Amino acid sequence: MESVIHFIQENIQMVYIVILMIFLGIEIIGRVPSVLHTPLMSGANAIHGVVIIGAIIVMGKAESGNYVALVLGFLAVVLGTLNVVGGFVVTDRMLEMFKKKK
Amino acid sequence: MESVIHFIQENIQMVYIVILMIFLGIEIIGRVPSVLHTPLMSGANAIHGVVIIGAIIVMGKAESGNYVALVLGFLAVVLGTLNVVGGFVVTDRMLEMFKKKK
Amino acid sequence: MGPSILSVCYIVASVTFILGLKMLSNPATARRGNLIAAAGMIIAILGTIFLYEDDGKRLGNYPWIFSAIIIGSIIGTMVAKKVKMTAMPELVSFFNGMGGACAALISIVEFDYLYRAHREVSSSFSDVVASGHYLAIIAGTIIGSVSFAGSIIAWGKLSGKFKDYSFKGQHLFNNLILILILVSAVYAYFSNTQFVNIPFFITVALALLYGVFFVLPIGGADMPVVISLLNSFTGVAAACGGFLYNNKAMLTGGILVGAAGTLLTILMCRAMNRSLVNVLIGSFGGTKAGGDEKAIEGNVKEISLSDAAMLMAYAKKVMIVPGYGLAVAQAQHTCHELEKSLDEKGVEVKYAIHPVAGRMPGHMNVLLAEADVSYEKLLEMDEANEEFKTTDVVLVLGANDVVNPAAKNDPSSPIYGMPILEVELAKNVIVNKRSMKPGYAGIENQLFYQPKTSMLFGDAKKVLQELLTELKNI
Amino acid sequence: MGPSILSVCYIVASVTFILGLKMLSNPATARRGNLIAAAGMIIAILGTIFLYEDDGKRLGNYPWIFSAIIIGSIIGTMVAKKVKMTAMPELVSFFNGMGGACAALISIVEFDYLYRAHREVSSSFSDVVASGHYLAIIAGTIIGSVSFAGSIIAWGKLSGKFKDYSFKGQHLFNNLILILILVSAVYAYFSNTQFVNIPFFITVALALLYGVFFVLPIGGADMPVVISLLNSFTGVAAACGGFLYNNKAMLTGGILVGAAGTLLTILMCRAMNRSLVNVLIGSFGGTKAGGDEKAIEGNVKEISLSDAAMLMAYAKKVMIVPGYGLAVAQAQHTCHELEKSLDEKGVEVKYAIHPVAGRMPGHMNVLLAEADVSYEKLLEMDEANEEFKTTDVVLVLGANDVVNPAAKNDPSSPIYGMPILEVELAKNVIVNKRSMKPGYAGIENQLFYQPKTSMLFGDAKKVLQELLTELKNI
Ligand SMILES: NC(=O)c1ccc[n+]([C@@H]2O[C@H](COP(=O)([O-])OP(=O)(O)OC[C@H]3O[C@@H](n4cnc5c(N)ncnc54)[C@H](OP(=O)(O)O)[C@@H]3O)[C@@H](O)[C@H]2O)c1
Ligand SMILES: NC(=O)c1ccc[n+]([C@@H]2O[C@H](COP(=O)([O-])OP(=O)(O)OC[C@H]3O[C@@H](n4cnc5c(N)ncnc54)[C@H](OP(=O)(O)O)[C@@H]3O)[C@@H](O)[C@H]2O)c1
Repeated sequence: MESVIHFIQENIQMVYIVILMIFLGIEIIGRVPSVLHTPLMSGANAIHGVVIIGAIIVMGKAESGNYVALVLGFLAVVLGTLNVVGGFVVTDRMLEMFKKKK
Repeated sequence: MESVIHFIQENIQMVYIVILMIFLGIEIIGRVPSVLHTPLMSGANAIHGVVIIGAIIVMGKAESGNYVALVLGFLAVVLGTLNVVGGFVVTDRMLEMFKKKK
Repeated sequence: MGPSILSVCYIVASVTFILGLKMLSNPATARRGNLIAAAGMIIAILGTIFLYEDDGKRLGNYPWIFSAIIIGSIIGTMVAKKVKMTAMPELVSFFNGMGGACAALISIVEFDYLYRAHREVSSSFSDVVASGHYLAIIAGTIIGSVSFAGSIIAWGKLSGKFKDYSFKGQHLFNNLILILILVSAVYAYFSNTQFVNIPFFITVALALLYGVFFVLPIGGADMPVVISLLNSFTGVAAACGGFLYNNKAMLTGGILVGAAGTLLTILMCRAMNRSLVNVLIGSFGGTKAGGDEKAIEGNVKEISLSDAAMLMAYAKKVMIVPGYGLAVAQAQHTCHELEKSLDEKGVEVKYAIHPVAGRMPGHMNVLLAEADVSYEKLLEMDEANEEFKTTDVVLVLGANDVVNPAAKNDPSSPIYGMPILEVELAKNVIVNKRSMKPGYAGIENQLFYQPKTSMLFGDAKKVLQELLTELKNI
Repeated sequence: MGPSILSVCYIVASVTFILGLKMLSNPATARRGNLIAAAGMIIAILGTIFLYEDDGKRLGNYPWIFSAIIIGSIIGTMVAKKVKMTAMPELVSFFNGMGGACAALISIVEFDYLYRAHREVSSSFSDVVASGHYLAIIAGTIIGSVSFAGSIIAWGKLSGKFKDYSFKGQHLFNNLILILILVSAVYAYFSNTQFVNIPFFITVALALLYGVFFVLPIGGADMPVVISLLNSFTGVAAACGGFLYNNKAMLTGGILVGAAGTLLTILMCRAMNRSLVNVLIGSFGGTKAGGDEKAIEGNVKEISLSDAAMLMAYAKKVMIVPGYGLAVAQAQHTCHELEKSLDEKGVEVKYAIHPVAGRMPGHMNVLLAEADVSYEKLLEMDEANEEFKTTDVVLVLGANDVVNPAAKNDPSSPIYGMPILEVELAKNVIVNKRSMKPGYAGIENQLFYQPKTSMLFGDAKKVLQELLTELKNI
């Protein structure tokens, strides 16, 4: 218990950011109509592709001899890009369906 | 410009908290019906009474010879308490009006 | 251990503020929301008193702290409990002013510490104080002072202590003060540490002045909007304190109120079909100046007291539309009497409540609740507009703008687009007011000229009393 | 200067994510919201590549980074552009799996660094690695792996590569794996630095296994819900990465998606009148087991193809209610043909779209858009329920639950309370399906037994083609 409280205090700002983001995440989509569930899911899917930043950092920091980091980092960047690019493109395609034609 | 960016980076977590709170503040009350405008204003008024924490700190840190801090601090705590206590009590009284009778 | 627990206390407080405010914006949970926020506040306060540590040193001066809190609590509770329902907005304004003053005082004390620490040596204040630190102090001082002075003026105006006051070029004057404040605040930062207190306190004085002149010219009816705006100012001032002490509860609570208060101000204006700028500059839609009022054709028909009483007594359903005039005349109790008397005669009586009837949001709810009118009898606008179709008599008591059909038919009207109570749907409309003068928006009302409508001139309270006697004689 | 600007880039990215998600939840702004979030993402990515510094050292390996990004972009764009509209949910699942794998890989590499740095000396891993750091790594690994494996299974199921697979006691088995994961994760932390890699990789393997067995037993129709849940898992995994690198963009983006995704999952379930637990355990309301289906009285009336064609040809207004069956039969194009043919005959034809018709939210919109049906012809549920009153013929094409009146009348029904398309308001109802078998919810439908209703049995595509030929002959 004590160590948990200590951990919270040490990372107090992070804890705040997490709590506030949780509230925001919930507030923001609270009123979404059901037709938009799929595009919203898809858009959110693209957003968590932000994990690619981590992959880029791993890749960029890898020393030339460290094959584990180089190979896995390379793979991670490819997969992360897939998530981001594919996610946004497919969401856009879906949403195209919902707009008024002509 | 440079110093602004520097300031932001140094207080990055604070900046995040501020931005997220702004979003939250706006999201949260976006759908309030007009009858509740007055109690909501009054409730928010009580919440900013949290400034009393600062007054308590000022008061509690004041050394016994420092009359400026003691007197102003004392005054600040009194006023802050007025804001908090009065604010919540008056809000409660208002809201009592809105509940179904019997 | 103490400071760690205190951090958790502050997190809890921040969360209760968010939750509380969220619940406050929904009628079903509003009261609980208020209590939750209050609970969080208590946790934050007690936590600060007992757990706060600065460089390992606890807070002292407990007797002072507790006596101040006790004094504040007693006065606050008493005032809040005693005040008349209709005087609540001015009370909110008063409490808001207290918060603003509190924020300003804190910053002043912190400034005083800095000043004392450095006044011995002669150097630029900017060399010894970090810009972020100074910014938090000076912003807290200025915003707190403006909020304090403005709120006190708003309070005075609403409780009839001060009158509207404006002079030509006041806007220019206000903007000038604002610029002077900024200049002297910056000047103070670059002053010599030995004399920095002079420009600092000039800044404080200017800020107080600005608060006064900012609120003075604004019409009394617009005070709720102004109070809401000052409320969000105080929120920002509290947040400055949060920066100063690196205190998350103050920071989050302050910013939350600052953001929500700003939005609420805008929503209030929107509910009255006005813009914020418009309220602050203080003219309604500019139509009055234009003078393009349409001549309204048609005659006004009066009705006698006895005829009005008769009409209502033999109706099946009567709907009362209360407005600002009812509040002015303090006729809510007499109105409730009338309702009971009709009820005894087997007439179904209800009230149609427009959201912005009166001079503050929820004014009518509060007013009628004070007179013990049962909550079930109050219909909201949409419900009421449904029920008018089956209503025999609508009695409009001192309301005007909220039943003005121009909001629906006349695109050139300043209130065009505002939802209204469509009383013309009923069979008969009786309108009570003292004259043919317009209401808040300053515009003519076509309703009074319609064949369905009959006017019953006179002070609302007097007319209602006379109606009551007539009814008893039937 | 670089890192400061990078912080600002990340703030901008976080704000665009919040705004983007907010705009995505409103039909009018959704598309713009998606683009805004994408713009923020690009800023964050470019900022990281060019401005990131660790102990004053910039990132290297640019050729690797750019080639990886280019490869990913090309494949991602191509796949996303080529895929058929109806295959979109599985594609989302696939991309989600990629994100999960990315999060897991990052954490694995970071673990590998720690392992290499300390494997020479023999001590407890917990002595050389802070608990917060390890927590971020192991949580990212586990959650990312579960999300990866689960998403791939969901993708495979939706695209028909895997079948549902479940065995008795699978729930127990799953919970067991879950416990094992936790145990081995904790065990790894307290292992000797020399062998810590063994329990760590066992944890990874178990997490992958859990992902597989978590999704395998869940019915194909419930996959959208599961994908949404895994989506929020990946969000949390990304947030772990944010902790690891103290990176605010990853943290905020990840948590935002984690929270919003969880709520979205719950909303999806609610739209189908089910609870999340219910979906994951995989039985509908438990009624099927109870077997208390009411015997439905009344006869089923069939209609011939020519009569049906005649009825529609001479109607003034026809409303088509598409459902899952239409999607299965891939009859959307033929349906559009029928609509045009009726249109030529002067019949007004519209589509009534139920929000959960089909097997994923928005399924029908996507399906009909693919067949180039004009958006104006699609009515949402509320509009449609208004229009049924003036409709002559409703043609129900492979829909069942969404037109089941039990949702309105029968409180014991598992779908009771779900809003439905009230087709009985129209003059005639023609229902096309292959048999009297129930739909997704597994319950009888009283609608088919009503005097207004006539059945037109057969595969939707075939029936529509035959109707078309009949129509041409009239
Ligand atoms: N609720 C809010 O938050 C708020 C805040 C600020 C402004 N407003 C605005 O205030 C207006 C409210 O509409 P409303 O219909 O309630 O009021 P109103 O339009 O201002 O009209 C009030 C009417 O009451 C009559 N009156 C005054 N004293 C009276 C008395 N003693 N006995 C009988 N009648 C009396 C006046 O006519 P005579 O002089 O002829 O008697 C006047 O026409 C709206 O325009 C709204 O936008 C609302
Ligand atoms: N939209 C979503 O997000 C989502 C996700 C998961 C679950 N659900 C659930 O799915 C249901 C959707 O309702 P619904 O009315 O669209 O579908 P449904 O209730 O599942 O009924 C589909 C009907 O189509 C018929 N059918 C199947 N293949 C056909 C073919 N080739 N030609 C003609 N008819 C065919 C079936 O009857 P025969 O076998 O007799 O032909 C079946 O009764 C709801 O219960 C909803 O809660 C929705």
